[in-house]
This record gives sequence, C-alpha cells and structure tokens, in this order.
Amino acid sequence: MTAPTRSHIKTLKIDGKDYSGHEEETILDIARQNDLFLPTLCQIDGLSVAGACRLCLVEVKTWNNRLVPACTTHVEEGIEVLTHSERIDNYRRMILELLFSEGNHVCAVCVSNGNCELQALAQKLGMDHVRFPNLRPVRVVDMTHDRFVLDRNRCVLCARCVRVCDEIEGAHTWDITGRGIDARIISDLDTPWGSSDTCTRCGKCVNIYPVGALVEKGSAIGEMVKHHDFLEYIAEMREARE
Amino acid sequence: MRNQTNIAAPSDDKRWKLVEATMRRNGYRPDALIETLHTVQESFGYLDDESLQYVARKLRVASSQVYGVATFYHFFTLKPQGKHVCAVCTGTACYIKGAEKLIEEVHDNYGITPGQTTPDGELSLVTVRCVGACGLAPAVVLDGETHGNMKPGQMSKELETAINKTGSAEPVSHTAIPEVMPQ
Amino acid sequence: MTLYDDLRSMADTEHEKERRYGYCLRVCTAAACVSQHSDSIKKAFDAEVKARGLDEQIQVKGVGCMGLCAAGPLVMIDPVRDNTLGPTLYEKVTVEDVPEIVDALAQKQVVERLERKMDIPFFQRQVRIVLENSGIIDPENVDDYIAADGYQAFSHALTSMSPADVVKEITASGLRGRGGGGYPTGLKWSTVAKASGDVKYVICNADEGDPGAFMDRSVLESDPHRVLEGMCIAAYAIGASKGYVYVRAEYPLAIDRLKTALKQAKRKNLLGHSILNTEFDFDIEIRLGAGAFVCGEETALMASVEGRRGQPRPRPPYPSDHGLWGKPTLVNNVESYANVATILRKGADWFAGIGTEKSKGTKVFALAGQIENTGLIEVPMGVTLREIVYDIGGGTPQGTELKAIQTGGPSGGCIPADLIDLPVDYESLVKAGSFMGSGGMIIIDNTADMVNVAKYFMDFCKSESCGKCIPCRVGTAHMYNLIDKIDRGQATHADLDLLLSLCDLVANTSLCGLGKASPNAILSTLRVFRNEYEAKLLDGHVGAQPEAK
Amino acid sequence: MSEQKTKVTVATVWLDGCSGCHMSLIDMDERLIELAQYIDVVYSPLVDRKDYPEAVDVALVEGAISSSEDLEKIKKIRAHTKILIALGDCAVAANVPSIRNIFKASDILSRGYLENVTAQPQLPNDPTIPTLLPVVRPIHEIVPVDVFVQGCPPSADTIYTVITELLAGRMPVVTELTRPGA
Repeated sequence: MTAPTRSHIKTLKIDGKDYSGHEEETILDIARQNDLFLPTLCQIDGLSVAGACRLCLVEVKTWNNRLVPACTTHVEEGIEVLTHSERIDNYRRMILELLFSEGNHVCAVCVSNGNCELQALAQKLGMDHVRFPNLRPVRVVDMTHDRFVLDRNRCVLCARCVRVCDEIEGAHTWDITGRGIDARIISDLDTPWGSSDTCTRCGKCVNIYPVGALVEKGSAIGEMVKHHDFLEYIAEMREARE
Repeated sequence: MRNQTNIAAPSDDKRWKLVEATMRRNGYRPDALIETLHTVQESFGYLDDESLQYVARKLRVASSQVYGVATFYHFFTLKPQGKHVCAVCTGTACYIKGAEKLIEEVHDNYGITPGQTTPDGELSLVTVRCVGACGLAPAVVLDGETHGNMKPGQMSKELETAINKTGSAEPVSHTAIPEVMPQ
Repeated sequence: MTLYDDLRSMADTEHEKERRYGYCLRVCTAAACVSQHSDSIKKAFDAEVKARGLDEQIQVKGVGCMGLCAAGPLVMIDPVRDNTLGPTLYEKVTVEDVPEIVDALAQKQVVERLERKMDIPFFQRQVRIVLENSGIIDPENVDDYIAADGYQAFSHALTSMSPADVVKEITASGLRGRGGGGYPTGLKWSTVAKASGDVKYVICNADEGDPGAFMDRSVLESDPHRVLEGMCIAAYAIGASKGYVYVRAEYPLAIDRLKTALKQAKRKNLLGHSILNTEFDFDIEIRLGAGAFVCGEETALMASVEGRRGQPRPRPPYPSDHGLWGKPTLVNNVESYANVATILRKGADWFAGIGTEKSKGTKVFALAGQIENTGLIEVPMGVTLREIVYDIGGGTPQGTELKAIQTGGPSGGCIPADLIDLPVDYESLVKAGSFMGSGGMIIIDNTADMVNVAKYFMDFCKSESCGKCIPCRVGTAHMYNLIDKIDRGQATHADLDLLLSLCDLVANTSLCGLGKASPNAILSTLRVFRNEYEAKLLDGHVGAQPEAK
Repeated sequence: MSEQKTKVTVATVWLDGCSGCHMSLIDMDERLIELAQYIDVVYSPLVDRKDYPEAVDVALVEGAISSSEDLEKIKKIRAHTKILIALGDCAVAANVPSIRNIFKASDILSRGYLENVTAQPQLPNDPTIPTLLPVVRPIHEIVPVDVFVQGCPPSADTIYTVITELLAGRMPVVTELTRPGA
C-alpha cells in the first residue's frame, strides 16, 4: 500500500479523544483499530457492508446528534463521534430484544450456546429480559443437507450467508424470500438445501453465521464452534492480486 | 460467454415467445428480471418454478435471487388464481369507507381470506393497495372491472352473478390480473 | 427555422382543423372515469355524432382528468366557433344519456338533470400549472401537447440555454421536490450536474405508493408528455443520456399512455439521437414497479430498476454521485418534472410569485375520504386547509363533523380539525406533526375511531417493510401488535409506554425513510387524540397502575 | 423473637421449569448456612408449607407460566411479595417450555395422551388438574418483575450475589455474571 497523501487523512474525535484515519476508512474501522468496542452483527470483515442490524449506530455530535451506522459511515474531518450514551445503549438493547422476540432464541438448547454472537452481545450490552412477546413464527428447519442444518427459527437475517455465498464462493445459493417480518432465508427456488445443484458444500455460510441457525449436522448443545478467519485471508489475497 | 438464445423454453407453448421477446429486447441483461417476470405473469397468470428457473438461466441470475425478487414484490403471485378474482381495494379512502366489511363478507360467504382461493378454484380474494377509484370508495375490482360505492350485500350479489355467469366454463382472461395486487 | 418550429407549425395546422368545429365535447378517459365506463361513453358519442351527421360540427375528444372524480364519468362541452352555449359540464353520465346530450347540443340546449354547475369554488379556487392541460388535451396525441406550447421549453433550452442556465433557472424558481421531503430541486440538479462521470441517469419516480393518492397517475394519464419534457430538460441540465420512468404496474392506463407518448416523442425526434438537430442524445425507458411501497425510496427504487429486491441501502453515498449502476443519478417525482417546462417557459420569477416565501408554486392533492368533492385539485402553496376542505372540497358529508386531515400517506400524520386554518406548505405541515408527502389528503370525520385509523396505517407499514433492518422489520410487527391490543381493549398503560419507546426506537434507528416514518401515524394521533387511546386501556385514564405491586 | 423479626423472608417458587434453578440454589452449599443468619425461607418446594404467606420480602421464582395453576400462583405471589425475582431462563424468557408455543395446546395433549398411548388413551379430565394455557409466557408478561436473573440455570455464584446484594440494600444487576443459556 502506498502511503496516503496528507489530504486523505482525516482527524476526528471519538468519545472526546482525538483519532485520525484515512478518508476511505469507516468510523467502525477507526474504533476497532483503537480497541474501542462497538457492537456489530451483520458486519463482518471481508464482506460488503449492509448497514442492516443498526447495532453499531453512533451519535455524531457535529451532525446535529444524528445517529449513523459506524460500519458504513466514512470518517470526515472534524466530526465528533459518541460510541456510547444512555440513549444509544438503550436503543442497542432494544434492538437485541427485537431480535430475540423474532424467533426461537432459546439458548439453553442451542448447539451454538456459548459460541454465539447474539448471546454474547445480549450479555455484553446488559439485556436482561425481552419486553416484547415472542412472535412465534413457524419456519421450516432444513435438515436435507448431508453435512449441515439450517434452522430458520434461529435466523437473525443478517444475510452474511447470502453475501459470503455470492461474494466469496460465487455460487449465490442463498437469498431472501418475502419481505418484512415474513422474510426468510432460502436456497435456490426455496427448494431443499440437500438437493441444491448450486451449493458447493464449502461450509463458508455455516462458519460465518453469527448464531446457531446454520450449523454442522450432529453437533450437540454448545458444541458448534465457528471459524471465520478464512474470510479476511481470502479478502486480503484477492486485494493483493487485483 | 454462453449464447443465451440457445437455452430452450420449457415447452413449445406460444406464450414463451412473448417472454423471450421481453428478454431479447433487454439484451438478456440481468436487470431485465422484473420486466421479464411481468411478462411471464401476464402470459401465464402466475409464476411457477419452471418459469422462474427458465428466466434465471436466460438472464444469468441465480435462481435464489429470482425467487427472492419474485416474492419481494406483492404484485407477483406464485400460485394460480381462481377463475374469478375479487380484488377489494384497501387504500385509505376505501378503508375509511368500510373496505374491511367487504372482505369480511367474502370470508363469511366463501370462507376465504385475502390471498386465498376457494377449493373449487372458482374465486380468489385479494386486496389491492389503491385502484385509484378513491371517489368511488369503497371499490372492488371484480374480474378486471371496477365496481364503486360497494355496500355489503350488494357485493355478494355481484359475486354470485359473476360466478354463475360462467359456471364452470372458460376461465377469465389473465389480462385482468395485472390490475390486481395479490397480498 | 428550427426543427421545433416545424413541429409546432405541423401541430398548429392540426389544431387549426379543430377550430372549425362548433363545439368540442370532451370525455374524461382517466382511470376513475374509465372504471365507470367512460371509454364506452366516448365510443357512444362518436357513434351518435356520426349517425346524426354532426361530425363536422361536434368534435368528440378523449381527454385526461377533470378533477371531480366523485362525479364521474364527466363530460365537458366547450364552445369553439359557436358561442350559443357556454361551457357545460355533465356529471355521472351513462351510455344511455348519450343520445339525450347530443340531442340537446344539436338544439343548443342543456340537459339540466346532468349538469354540474362550474361556478363553484371547486373549480374557481384552483391554480393549474401541473394540471393545466389535464381534461383539455388528448393525452394520446403529441400534437395536442405541442399545440399547447409543449416541448417549447425543451427546444428553447437545447438551442439557447446552457445546462448551467437551466439549473440556475430551476434554482431561482424555488421549486422543491413534490415527492414528499421538499428538497430544493435546483440544488439536487446542480449536485448531479457537478458530479464527475460520463454516464449519468435521470429517473422519474412514478411509484405512487401512498394508498389514497393518485396525483401522479392522473398526470401520467392526462398529460404524459409534460412529464417526459421535464425529464428531457433535466437530462440536458445534468448531462444524462438515459432516463427511466419507474411506474407502478397497478397503473395499466398510465403505462399505456406513457408508452404511446414515448413512441410519439421518438418519432418527432424529441427523444433519441441528435434531438431536434442538436448534439443532445437522450432516451427514456419504462420500468414497471411490482407492488412495493418502499420503492418510493430512492435507493430502493434504483435497486428495483436494476432488477433486484427493492431494499434501500444506507446513504451516503448519495444517488447524486453513486446511483443507478454506481453512476450519478437524478431522481425526481412525476409532479416535480411536470413543473419544469412551465417554469422555463414562463420564467422562474413568475413561478416564484406563486405560493409562500419558502414553498413556491402549487401542489396537487388527491382529496379523498369523508368529503363531498372527492377528486384531484391543484392549489397554490399557502392556502389554508379550511379552503381546501370546505371551499374546494365541499366539506364532510352531511351530518358529520371534520375530525382530522391525514396528509403524507402512511409516513405522514393526522392534523386535528382545530388546526383548520393552517396554511398548506412544507414547513407548516411538519410543524403540525405531519408532512406534505406526495399529495394524498384523506378527510376523516367524527365517525372515525383514531386508534383504528392508526392501526390501519401501522398494518400498512408492517406489510410494506422490506425486512432489511431490524428496527423496522421487527419493530413494525410489534407496533402493530401493540396498537391492535389497545384497539381490542386488552392493553394497559404499560403497553402504551412500551409502544411509545418502540416508536422512538424505530423513528431514530431505522435504515430508510419508510422505517423512520412508520411510527408517525401512531405518534400524530396519540398527540391529539390521546383520550381515545386511554379510553381503550384496561386501566383507564392516567394515574391508574396496571398491577398493584 | 426480636432477632427473627429482622430476618428477611424469602420464598422460592417452582412453576413450569425443570427444578434446575432450585438445584443451583442448593449448590450454594455452605453459603446457605451463612445466608440462614439473615434470611428465613418461608415458602419453597424445599420446605413444608402449603399456602403462600401473607407478606414475603423476596420471592425467587423459577419456571414459566404454562398452566392455569401457574397463572393463579404468580398473581397471588405478586400481590404478597415485595421483590419478585424471575430466576432462570424459564422465568425470564419462558425458555424450553415455550418451545411448545408453535403448537396448539390441544394438539399437544392429544399427542401425549391419545396418539402415543396404547393402553386406555384418554385426555385428562379431572377438574382438579390444571389446564394448559394456550401460550407459555415469561413471568413479566403476566405481572411486573423486579429483578431478572438469566441462566439455565443461573450459577450458585450468581444466585448468591443476587441475595447478598439484596441484603446489602441494593437492587442486583447480574448481567455480567450470567447470560441466557449460561
């Protein structure tokens, strides 16, 4: 990488402290480089950003206290960013409550118990209960694949699986059907995953999925541990080649 | 690059020529997907797996993406419609003037809710966002024809007449369908 | 002599022929009247006039919307050479009435039982810019539009104005986006004009999604060339060579008229290569929507034009530099484009002289709900709601009282009856807790239950949520469930409080405008009609607690 | 006598849960003896008392609300308790018992008592047997809850912290010690 010229470097304040970053970098990038915690769920390094989960919303004082997603907002000269406040923390907790209320997120009997990003966020952000009655959707569990299982009732619709399958694997086996509260993940023409002629059985979707919706067959409660270091590796290799 | 014209239509049904024409006009570009789905639905009345797969291949769009698009937009339907389609307008003006009562009436008489078709395939009930006949609210589009100022009771009569008129004869032309938006 | 002058003289020659008739009999062929069979009525007039050998004296013409949709099908008879009979409007005409009307006309008489007097405020209080040709010209005949000064502004811009001049003129006019937010149109144009890139796009948003709004459709059905001309001028101003009209598939008639208009414009070299013998190339394609309210949002609309699921993406980057296929893109709605040609023709100063200080020009509204004169109106910005509802609209039906006025569609809000003297402009409506929106105006009378009204809009927002971001996807579902619980009389104050904090969350954290605005129906009704909410709570009015601790 | 009066009265309640939270409670081991100096367990599956007392300071409630009996009980408990603690995931979030919510209660009964039974299949019809509610709910959807303690089950340490915090006059916040499914 060539050293950026001076004009591309922006200085900004995060939680009262001075930081600087390249104009191509996002607030989230700068926060991570400096070990400032920001909760994220749909974002994962190596895939395109969606800006969908809204957990990384930060308040920009210099923009009329507007809330913007840190993952999609590029740094700008002189902005003052707040990563935590009572208001933001309340919003984040409530977003988690909404997620928990949307499906079956009974951790006690989940293969990802203890290795789940949603569960970890709930603890980290101090969500101690869900005020909204569970919506109790009945979604089909797809057990047809010989190696993997898709439990749509545990899905958080982060669309990481859709993006990794399209952007990295190039198969685009996954997509989302319907819309709003009825949206859910499908393979091909909403046909059984096991009979898919586009799935390469690479398992990338399983490994980058943040919760226990996409898992390896045969894992018992708490056994499903995911590895997604490959994603950054592939992304870096590609960048180098381009 | 593959030659997109070599992918054969699912059957020799002439309606595929219309679908093919839409895709050709758009250079088989992936962005012609929604346009093409419109032509399929106009020609066949609904979108089935076979047509979705065909369009996916032709336009080089992943089949899951085609399915995602087809189900995102409420105008598209993946189920065949009944011989008669009763579309109750649920735009704000019609709502204010009692559209809900009309839906209830169809339900009471035919046992179907919006999006459903009677088991004998005679009648489909759908709701439409706004047919633009706000001055005639509440409005119902029955087999493509707008009936304004509908009152419960009057609507049942219209439905009965429509269904008895054709009996089990010819299905109503699909050209009526683009005017309604299945939910 | 320019090519436009040729076009104009050809159109004028055609028009000259029309001047030979004694009377012009106009039949409304816009959707509301067509749904009442005005197409058959027009055919019946054609046949009747011909059968009586009156086709030299009476011209029968299909025209666009005359506005008073509740009284349709409408037929207007205008004197051309023969002034014995003044302009006459007939309402609720049926095919059976045709012989009687022609009879009367032949004898220079009026069929009184069908006549609708025109000296009423409904007609007199309106100021027509966007609708100036509606109900007058034949929307399927480009010559009719040209003869009414159509494409003159475009030709003038091409031959005697620089793109920057055009942007300057639009900026000076003070025109603001008619799709809802009221963003200054000139500023939008200049941003896209300045954006770097050889390829730029112009999009016309005709995905009129508000249930109960039909302004854009009416314009497209009544005067499609006006919209095309506005797009052409915009394309010239920003340097675009390709345009799209994104129109609802639920509008088959508007689509047909647009298609016809595009064909005609291409044939006249008003679209295509080297337009009017200049170096300017521009073409327009139609893209059909497919029933998704969220596609009114710019980024979702562009995703849909690209053939994908209509899901919004975070902004920035803004469409002005990263739009359709990543190229700088200008998105305006139908009514905004429909103002453009007139502004260039009559001048920015003329336009800026209409309306208020910050809201210039006119606004088209679709009046519907519990009101006498349902239909389409165009009024100068700044008129009061009272003038619209009582003078133009004729008030609520007999025996009921006005309770609220809903503007802005599902994203808007309810304005209570006691704000009846509020001037209608962008800022005042926002201050009153609603917003301009695209122009749907639903009149609600005292027979309505406001909690139920809010529930209706919440149901709409829930089923139109695209599902991408969590606050809108799950939040709208819970907001609906909570207001439904209140409506069914099963909720407590705790539920109402939870609903309010959810509204706050969804309004502040959703990804796009649809999500952010989805709590508006609840918030605006709750602010004014809180008593109606509380009357439905299990624990009654303020003070009581749900469960004793 | 006067010493007893200063003790905090505690009830522990077992609704629709697996009793795991109570096991965890017992897992406090020798710390139970320490706590006994300050608290008096006045009602519990572990003590012999049939009726819920008139006035209780703290109630630790395990389990979700699944039956007509649970419903009656929790309302009574709320009315006679100062501080109500939802103990464990079933009480906080309805947890495993709520997995049945995607089915109708009548279908579950018929599966359990008719379809899968070979000898004398019949639905329970004794009026003294509580009926299943259509939907299993967490406690706070029925009555207000003061403290939420997640975990399946919450650890003995967590429960100990909750009790000692209360004894110290503070409302416990234990999200750092426990989490759903812990």
